[in-house]
Amino acid sequence: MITIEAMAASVPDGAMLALPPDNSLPSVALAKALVRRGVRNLRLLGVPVSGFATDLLIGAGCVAEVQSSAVSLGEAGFAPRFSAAIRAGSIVMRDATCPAIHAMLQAAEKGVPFMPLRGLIGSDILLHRPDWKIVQNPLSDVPDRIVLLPALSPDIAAFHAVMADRDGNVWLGRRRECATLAHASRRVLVTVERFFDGNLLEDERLAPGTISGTYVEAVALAERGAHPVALLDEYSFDAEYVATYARAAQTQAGFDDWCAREVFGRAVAA
Amino acid sequence: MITIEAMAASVPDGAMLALPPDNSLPSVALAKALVRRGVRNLRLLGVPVSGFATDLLIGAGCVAEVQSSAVSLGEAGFAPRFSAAIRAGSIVMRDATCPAIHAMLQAAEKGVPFMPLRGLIGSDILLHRPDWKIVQNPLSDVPDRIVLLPALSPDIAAFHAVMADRDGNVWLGRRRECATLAHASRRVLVTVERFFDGNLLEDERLAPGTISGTYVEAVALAERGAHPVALLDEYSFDAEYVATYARAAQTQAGFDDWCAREVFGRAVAA
Amino acid sequence: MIALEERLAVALAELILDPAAPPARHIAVGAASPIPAAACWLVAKRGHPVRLSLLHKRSGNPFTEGSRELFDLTGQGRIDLFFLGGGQIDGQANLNLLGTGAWPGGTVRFPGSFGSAFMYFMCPRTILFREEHSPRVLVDRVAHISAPGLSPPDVFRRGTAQALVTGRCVFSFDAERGRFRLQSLHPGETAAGVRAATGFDYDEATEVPGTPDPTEADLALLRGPIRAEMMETYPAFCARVFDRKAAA
Amino acid sequence: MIALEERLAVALAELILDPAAPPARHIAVGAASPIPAAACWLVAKRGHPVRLSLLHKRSGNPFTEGSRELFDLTGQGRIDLFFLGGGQIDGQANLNLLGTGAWPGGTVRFPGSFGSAFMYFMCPRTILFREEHSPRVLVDRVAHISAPGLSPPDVFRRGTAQALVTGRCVFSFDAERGRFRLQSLHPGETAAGVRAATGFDYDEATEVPGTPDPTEADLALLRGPIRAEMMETYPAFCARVFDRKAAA
Repeated sequence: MITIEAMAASVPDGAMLALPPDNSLPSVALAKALVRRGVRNLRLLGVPVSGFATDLLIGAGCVAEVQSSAVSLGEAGFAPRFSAAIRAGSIVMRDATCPAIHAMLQAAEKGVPFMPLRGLIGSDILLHRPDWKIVQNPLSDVPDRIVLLPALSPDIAAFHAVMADRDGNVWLGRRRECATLAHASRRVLVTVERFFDGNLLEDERLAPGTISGTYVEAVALAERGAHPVALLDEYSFDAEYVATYARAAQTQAGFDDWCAREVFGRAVAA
Repeated sequence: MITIEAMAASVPDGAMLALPPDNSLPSVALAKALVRRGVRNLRLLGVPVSGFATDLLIGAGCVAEVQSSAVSLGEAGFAPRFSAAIRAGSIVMRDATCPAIHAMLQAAEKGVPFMPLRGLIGSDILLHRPDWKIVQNPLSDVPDRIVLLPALSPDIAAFHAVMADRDGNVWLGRRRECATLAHASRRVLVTVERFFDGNLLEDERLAPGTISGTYVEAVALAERGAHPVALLDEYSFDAEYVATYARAAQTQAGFDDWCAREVFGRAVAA
Repeated sequence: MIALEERLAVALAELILDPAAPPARHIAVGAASPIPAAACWLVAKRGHPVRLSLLHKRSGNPFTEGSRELFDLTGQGRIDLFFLGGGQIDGQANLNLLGTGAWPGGTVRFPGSFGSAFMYFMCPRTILFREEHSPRVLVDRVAHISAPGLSPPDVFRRGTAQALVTGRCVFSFDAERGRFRLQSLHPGETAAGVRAATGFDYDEATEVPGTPDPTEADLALLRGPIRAEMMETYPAFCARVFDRKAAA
Repeated sequence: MIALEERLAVALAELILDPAAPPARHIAVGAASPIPAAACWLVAKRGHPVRLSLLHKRSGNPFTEGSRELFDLTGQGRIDLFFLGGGQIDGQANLNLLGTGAWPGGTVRFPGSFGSAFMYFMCPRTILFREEHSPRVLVDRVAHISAPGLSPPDVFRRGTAQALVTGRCVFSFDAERGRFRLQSLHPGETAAGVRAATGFDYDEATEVPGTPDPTEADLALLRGPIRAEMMETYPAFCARVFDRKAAA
């Protein structure tokens, strides 16, 4: 276990940082710590879409590029600092489509250079992805074009789990899509609600929702570390907190005030 | 819930039947019921290798073809009825290699026509798999040959889980590789130790080891349905039973005696 | 009083149950789609055997591999029907969820394509749904295509748009001709009014019927058991639409 | 008395720790490999920081996606070392796990290739292990290649055989030359005896050293804590090898 500030310090400027969306256990606690550390030029990857933590990092000036299939605050509407940054041209946006991001990560997970995917052809997304290539299906005798997507290995993946044991195993229940992300990434940083005294993989009931410590570089304790996002049956989505953010972040000044209070203020008070 | 005899009756002659190996929850109970039903010309798929149930079905004359990466009884040695059938030329053997079988099923799981895989080139397995094709990696500028494997959708997948609920959800703990098999297969038949009163997917502790009823056509109760193979922490491998089988099945006559006793005898007694 | 959201849910339910369309045994609903979700629940609560996979359901979420499992399910051909919207939708049923102005949305940026560039190809049926019906949304030609309505024969495709439901009307989509057709008008709308509010050309009969009113039975289902099912995922929607009705 | 299995485990451990080879931080052990498993445990119990992934461990098995996870781990480049055997092994380190006679093994059928046609390419190091050392097993040219020892430059390959350990000796493998070299002889073996028992040609020094005896410390580890670790997965092996020792 390391502190969350030490974890944030281990993320270098310019890293490709992969984050799950608001319904799949992003570590908002780490995103806030990254804002406090003042990280710069992150290349964020939404797996497969992006939410609250991404807008926060953009607003704080930490982000150079976003690769994602969508950036949104869900019921709270468009992501305001993302929208402003796109209008200002201050970040590079690499649009994708959800299953393509999954497939690129699965290619990295399997150690293959590419993965095919149906769909996509005729979408303008393809025009802006020179790394995605249309080929004739080599196994078909009839005309059948298909897209090949290159393997994608994020420098760092970060998510929030319920618990971790001393072997670095982490439990996140049914949110097993984070396992694929962990397998595909070079480094995996996990924040957790609490410590588990024992080995999660030795327990037949807990093992299926456990990601092996093989893939995990570091774990930090962060109570309510997904907040305002929901964490399984532990706590629910804090819609009011996100709505307040969405209103405040309509302007950079409003964002800055919010951030001083919610990101720096709490850190000082803690 | 249906009876295991009804489940066996639903497997048509000639079906491609996929079975996990002896360390990954095969339904030996269903294999025995298939022998009793007298199914013929099964095309068995080992996911990715084959064990006790496969040798049993071959010995009983139920099998026309085996596609697998190995057929073995583990510590009890070579699979005797498989070896005899290969010598006699009475079954067709389609050799594969483990990760290729996983990749073919994952292609079917994703709805893509093929999946690439490293390795393989230079193996004589390729000479006997006209459906596996070597291509130049379309995303590489340098010479880089790679194998493409076609998607594989078994007609039926069968495995043994710990429990099932009334929605057809089944729990098999850390043996989540069976989920990929379920996703890739047209029909999924599951035997279980017991019924679970509730919804497995509503329980955060059980959901991660649950395969959704979406994929499951039928469930049958079969206590100790994996025996002689181990079932998680429920019961362990019965090495003596398999060793006894291995000795008896050295000859067809020995197999037939064993089968009369262990497959038909118990059914009569039950 | 019947809320527009309730009318739209019932209109979507009728399209789901259209006997001329391929069967909808398993329907998936993606992010932030309370009205399509209500429509699916209505089909189910009327007693039709349909499986619903709600990606954003929190408790008892059926997916143990997150959204990847939804896309894989669809790739397998197990999802019969999906719903899509768009910041812009054009007369060939092309969708724009990306934005307007210079790429990637220099004038207005929409959230992004989500899974549309896959789902639209791989589902046998898609029902398009966008409440706002204006020339800004329903355009002659979308600024950017996140997912095309039609594909050439050498591109694998299981289906395309069945229909488009807006706050004013229901259009059906003829994939052969690549054109929409005005099918029914919601109360208070006229054929001329819809024509003026629509940026693309479309077909229409000389007499366009009205979209039928929800039955009392449907309204009771929506405001009772369906509201209960949806409260956890869409609390704001339920409070706004159903509780107002309950109070009225 | 030292059992041959114990000697072989110690010889394998020395190869794992070979300072000239790339580091072995994570080693995987596949099906039915008690002696390689014992060697890995020995490395770990001596205090070296190594992660062991034992595919067939029942309680606490580290894999939640079965054997696919092992192959994926290896594809990711996270597995540094694996063990392979063979019904036949030839002088270019080609492996035959398939059989002899007409395909697919009309004379003798071996169980099958398992994951060899992938692991042998994708691991930086493979240690070949086959206890039987006879001209039947160590052949000039395998009847069928399940996995080749060498690959042309246009085939992605991370590594190949580091060495071959048999019941008689240790061979190292020179991938540049595509040849084995006799490295050490187990007690009671001679260079001439090994030459006669080997169906392929190989290099050897004029003086071939003996394979060192296990130390008392290693034997204590094998018969104590390592036996305890292995009992669940390999009960027959532990009873045969270690309990005999305990009784002696």
